[in-house]
Amino acid sequence: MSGNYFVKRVGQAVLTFFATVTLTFVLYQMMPGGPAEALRNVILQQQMGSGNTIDPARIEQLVAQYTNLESDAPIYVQYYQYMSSVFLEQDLGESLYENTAVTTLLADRIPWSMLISVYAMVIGYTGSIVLGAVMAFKEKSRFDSVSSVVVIGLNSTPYYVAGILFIFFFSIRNEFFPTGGRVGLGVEAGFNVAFMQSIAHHAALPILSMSVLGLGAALTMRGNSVRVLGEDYLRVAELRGLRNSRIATQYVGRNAVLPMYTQFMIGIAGVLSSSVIVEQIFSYPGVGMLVYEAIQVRNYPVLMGSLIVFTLVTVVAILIADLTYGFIDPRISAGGDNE
Amino acid sequence: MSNDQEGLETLFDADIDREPVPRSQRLKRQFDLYVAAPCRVAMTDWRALVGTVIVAVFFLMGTLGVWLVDKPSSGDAPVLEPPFQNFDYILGTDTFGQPIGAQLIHATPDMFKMVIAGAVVSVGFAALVGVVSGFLRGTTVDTTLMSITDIIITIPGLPLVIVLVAIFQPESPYVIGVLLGLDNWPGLARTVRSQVLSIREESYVEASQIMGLSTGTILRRDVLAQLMPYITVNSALASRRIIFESVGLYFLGILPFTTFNWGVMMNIAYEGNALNRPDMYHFLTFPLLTIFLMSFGLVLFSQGMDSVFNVRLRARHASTIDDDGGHE
Amino acid sequence: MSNTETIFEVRDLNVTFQMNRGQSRVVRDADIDVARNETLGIIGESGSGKSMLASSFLNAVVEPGVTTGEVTFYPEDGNPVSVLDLSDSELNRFRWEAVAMVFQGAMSSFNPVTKIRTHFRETLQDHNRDIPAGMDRARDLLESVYLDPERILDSYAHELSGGMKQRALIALSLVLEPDVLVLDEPTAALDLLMQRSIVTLLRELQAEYDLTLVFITHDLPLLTKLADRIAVMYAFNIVEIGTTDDLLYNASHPYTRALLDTTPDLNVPVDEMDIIEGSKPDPVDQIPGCSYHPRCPLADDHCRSEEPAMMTVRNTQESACFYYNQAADAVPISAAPSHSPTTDTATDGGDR
Amino acid sequence: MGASDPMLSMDGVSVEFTNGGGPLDIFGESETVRAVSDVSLDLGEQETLTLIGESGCGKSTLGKTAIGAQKPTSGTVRYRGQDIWKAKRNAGDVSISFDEIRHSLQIIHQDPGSALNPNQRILTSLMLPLKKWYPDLGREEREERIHTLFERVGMSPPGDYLNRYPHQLSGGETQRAVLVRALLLNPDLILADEAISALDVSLRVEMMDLMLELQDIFQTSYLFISHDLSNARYIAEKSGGRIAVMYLGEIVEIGTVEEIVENPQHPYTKALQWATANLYEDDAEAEFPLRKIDVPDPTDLPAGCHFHPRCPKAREVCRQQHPERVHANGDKENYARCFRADENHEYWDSPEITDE
Repeated sequence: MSGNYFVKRVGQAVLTFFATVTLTFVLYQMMPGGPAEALRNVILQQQMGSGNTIDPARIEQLVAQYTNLESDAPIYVQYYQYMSSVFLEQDLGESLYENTAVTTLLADRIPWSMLISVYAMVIGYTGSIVLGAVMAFKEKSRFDSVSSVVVIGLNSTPYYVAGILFIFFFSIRNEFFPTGGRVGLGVEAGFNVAFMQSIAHHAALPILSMSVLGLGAALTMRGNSVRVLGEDYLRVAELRGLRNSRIATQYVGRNAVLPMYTQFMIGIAGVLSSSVIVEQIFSYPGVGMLVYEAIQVRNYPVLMGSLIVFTLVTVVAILIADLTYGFIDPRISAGGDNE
Repeated sequence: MSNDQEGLETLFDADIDREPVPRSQRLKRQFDLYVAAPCRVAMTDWRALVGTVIVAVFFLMGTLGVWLVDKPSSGDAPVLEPPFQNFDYILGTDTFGQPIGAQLIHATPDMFKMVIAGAVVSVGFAALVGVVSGFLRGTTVDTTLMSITDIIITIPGLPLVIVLVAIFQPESPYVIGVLLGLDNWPGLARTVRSQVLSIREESYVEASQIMGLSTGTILRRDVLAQLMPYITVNSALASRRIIFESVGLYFLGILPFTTFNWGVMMNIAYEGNALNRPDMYHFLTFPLLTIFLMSFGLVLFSQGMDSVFNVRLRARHASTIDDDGGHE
Repeated sequence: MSNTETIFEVRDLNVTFQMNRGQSRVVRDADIDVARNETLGIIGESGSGKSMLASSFLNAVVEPGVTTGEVTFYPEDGNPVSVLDLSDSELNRFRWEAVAMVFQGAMSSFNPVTKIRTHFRETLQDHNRDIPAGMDRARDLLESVYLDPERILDSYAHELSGGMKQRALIALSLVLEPDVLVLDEPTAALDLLMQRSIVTLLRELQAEYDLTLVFITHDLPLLTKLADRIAVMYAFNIVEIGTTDDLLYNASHPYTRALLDTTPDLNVPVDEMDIIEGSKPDPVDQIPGCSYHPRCPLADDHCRSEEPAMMTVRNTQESACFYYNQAADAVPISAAPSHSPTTDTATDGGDR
Repeated sequence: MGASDPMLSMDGVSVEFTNGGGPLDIFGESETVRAVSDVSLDLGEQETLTLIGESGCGKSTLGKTAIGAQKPTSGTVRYRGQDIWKAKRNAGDVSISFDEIRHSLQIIHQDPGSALNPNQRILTSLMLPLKKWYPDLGREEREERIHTLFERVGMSPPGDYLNRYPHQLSGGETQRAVLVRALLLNPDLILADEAISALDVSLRVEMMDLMLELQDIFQTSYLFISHDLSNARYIAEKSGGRIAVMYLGEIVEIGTVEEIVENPQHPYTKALQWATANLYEDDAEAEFPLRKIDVPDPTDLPAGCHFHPRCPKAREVCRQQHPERVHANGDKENYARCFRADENHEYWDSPEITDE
């Protein structure tokens, strides 16, 4: 892996991230009436109950505080200020409702969402890989055709539908799992068994329903394995009298799983995005819930902040995937165009 | 230099007794190759068959169905009528007394509009970018397009769509479809590009270039024809994705409730605590089943298309080509 | 074979595939003996069944092919091994330890994601060999195929040229010191220069490591530079077998003669080069009688109705033709010198 | 265009490929491979030139440069006196349009499996170029021509073949269909890039004979590429053409069949000859004609004569000097790039290379 490639890839990632932050800035500007007008409406609505009138200067001040935008400044100054507060001060503005920085809110929630996303991906992919490999090994058997239909069926079930069904069967009909929350009431937080158990108990259903997203990989794995099974090197390995276990892991497994690696890393980001819907179903207080709540009240700074953070996670996941791929697949030489 | 040589003249002037193929026979052959043979292939592949039937049924629902079944409105019928009791509302009614079957049917046209807009944007755009970029490999156009694609590929689609929806509150199904299609194209464009690159390596493309065929002909005949299976399969998959996402967003209540939609029905049922009320089960179950069926149909259809596009299978099922299979 | 010891004995070998349009017999009733330390060449056009015959030496016909008959291996010491009756684990030991095989797809014979070194190590390991000693042997072998051992061991397959990969595979095939090396078109995808180089290396390796070689190819000139004896396959069966000189100077099956005549040769005047008319036989709809009769100038009703068995032409040569005596007149070979330098003296297993 | 102009003429042609590094790729390292290096060649009407050499020696690239499918990095390629690439750019005084050049120079590829669009019937693949270049012919006449030629190459009845898809033809049939496709444009030159290598031995002679027969009718020149000296010799001798031997981008020897086959000057040509095994020649014990089996890395060519690391006759001078063309027989066109062809060269006094 050459240093140049490393620099190039990191540079590309930074550029991508920069582009997204710019995009959020553009989105603010594109709001009906511009950011100040849009926020003013929200703030006015919020203040309505209190009966206070609020003077325009105060609103300008609030807009600047919440969004890092001074709407009366020239656009390039606004842009510069916005970018510098995001990049230099890691400041994504402030939530309209709680007096909390968006970064703090997100930092609180991200670990919980990552928890369920990563586990969902790992479980979904592990299951898929095992299933796909067995299907390929028994290609054209009854097991293979039945599994194919089952996988297509599961694949046709949106993860939120899976979530609803899980709640219905495992929380309402049988109370195996809680219907919501991320930890039981009255469980003492900290590094203790009860707390960990409670976390696992609460995360189980969201993880399970999101792992449906990874299931399509079973068919990919099946296809890859069938292809590898037909390769010359596999035949030679058999002729060489190698152990079956070695052929299964080092030859079929490795060569069939490798092409799915990048897909997997990007998948984590995709799953994280889906948490918006899943967390709402399970009332699981992660970033997804935060986003959902922010939409209800048009809490724009939180929305934009989440978008930036989601992108950051994706950029990092893809970056890691690209940088490590060269290590696990020697054919992709450094700097190579991996098409 | 078309120096007309004598040998050549005699060769081409040699009168061989060949009856010209009549036009009707040519048309018959075209029909056999491009319509009849693919249909015969589809008949032999259960996935293609089932998939096509399901997609066709939904299509009929969205066209004929809307015309046959009245648009439901509140109080059409008793509230929360259970299913399979009354022929007029065979799937039962919801909490407002609207027949569920009619709602499912009337949600279909907008769904199709969304799907078509989304699939056109994602697959069409992907194909355009991928083909142009692949064909102009190594040029500035290629690198620029691919850099842009790489950036957009990284912006997570669903959160972006949610933000856009929150800001703009789109109501038109076409706009929603386009928004949902936006995050799908970059990945496809990359794969299309790499496919174009490998097609370009084939000798027959080089031969076409050397024979001086126009770029348009080469793109159409050699490149797109080869990409068609891929594009079709992905259109079906993109459609499924758009259905999933739009229904999900309606279900969450993020998209405005201005139209009949399976997701809206699910939302109302779910918010009405349907999971705990057996008398409401059907209100939640039928939209769920509908989504499942449509998606199942699309996946099967996309897999079946693989064999329909397979030229070997088509040739075997064509009646105007004799396939003795012995030429391997 | 008269006075040499047999290492492989094949009797009534049949390989069949079940196809949509019927049963496909790609090897029919083949009988052949391989002598210890000889080089046996098997020649045939593509689709003549020669690869299947080769694979059956290791009971390695690809699924869903079915191999029946007898393949017996006679180790130097110990009891004869019936190859087709070996259990899976016995077969795993038999392969590469007794008989190794280098085949057509050698270009992609290596696991693309592991280094060449790993291939040597895992082979030694799975056959319970001493690894340091085995790796020393590997280095010797790589050197004897004109490769730089350390460089090659540290490479991945995609970093090597086709000729290098093929030579590395030959080295790998010898790392467990097998008695027999079966080579199925090992040079087909390579340049002529590399092909001839590899054939030269194989001769050196055979002498150095006391190998028995079975070399399958469609390239007759190349084969004559290596083989002691040659078996000719046509339409899924062996039609002639004899020493290399027997075949070159005294071929007695019309197909062999036609093959010799159509082989491009730098010394033959171009106007005298010829082609074999007619098309290849079909493995499913097999015709009655001699399979070569539709293309044979000697064919008569006898040939069309009855399939000729192997007839002894001389003690080193057999031919499956009723009219092996007349073949020389019916199918003249333009390139052949008027008399053979060795025919008169060659009475046993070849010229060495 | 002058009457004495050869049909095709290449002058000082070099082709370089740069690996990696697009225009925006600032950091990427790039490697340059010189696939063709300073080649000059003329090809007359109805002439056949055969290029031989190992894979990777640049013979395909040179062939594609000759028919204007590959742009040379330097040097010129002229068709009847007209610079092809100037015609393409429409620069200067264009006497022959690029369109005309384009359809006069055709190709037959090596791999029958990918030579025809798999999604089109053979007829469609053959009709398209005809339609493009003979727009005034009616559909009937176009089909007529295709049918006539199919009969001529022995694919009869043509209708049976033309309505099939490429996968339904055998390798030999595909190559004949491709030959017909090229000939339909009535080209002046056909590049046959290993066009027979993928065929069975027994079909090769047949295909070569067919090509030569049609050469007479169509008055076409061939640039015939092969890695097999015996095929090269067959086609060259039957057509009375020359053979050029390529090694690492250069033509190291060029001459008539007698010169190349009977009396090769260059040690590399001798090695190729050794590689072309003859049935009735007991050269089994012949000395190995190379010091190294593998071709050196083309991105890092050896200094001096590129062949010296493998050459059994190499001497010190071969390490230092790059041999120029030596016209041994006083012939103006044929030459060998080897000091040994020059009886008076300092080579003969130079010390032999001891193995590194």
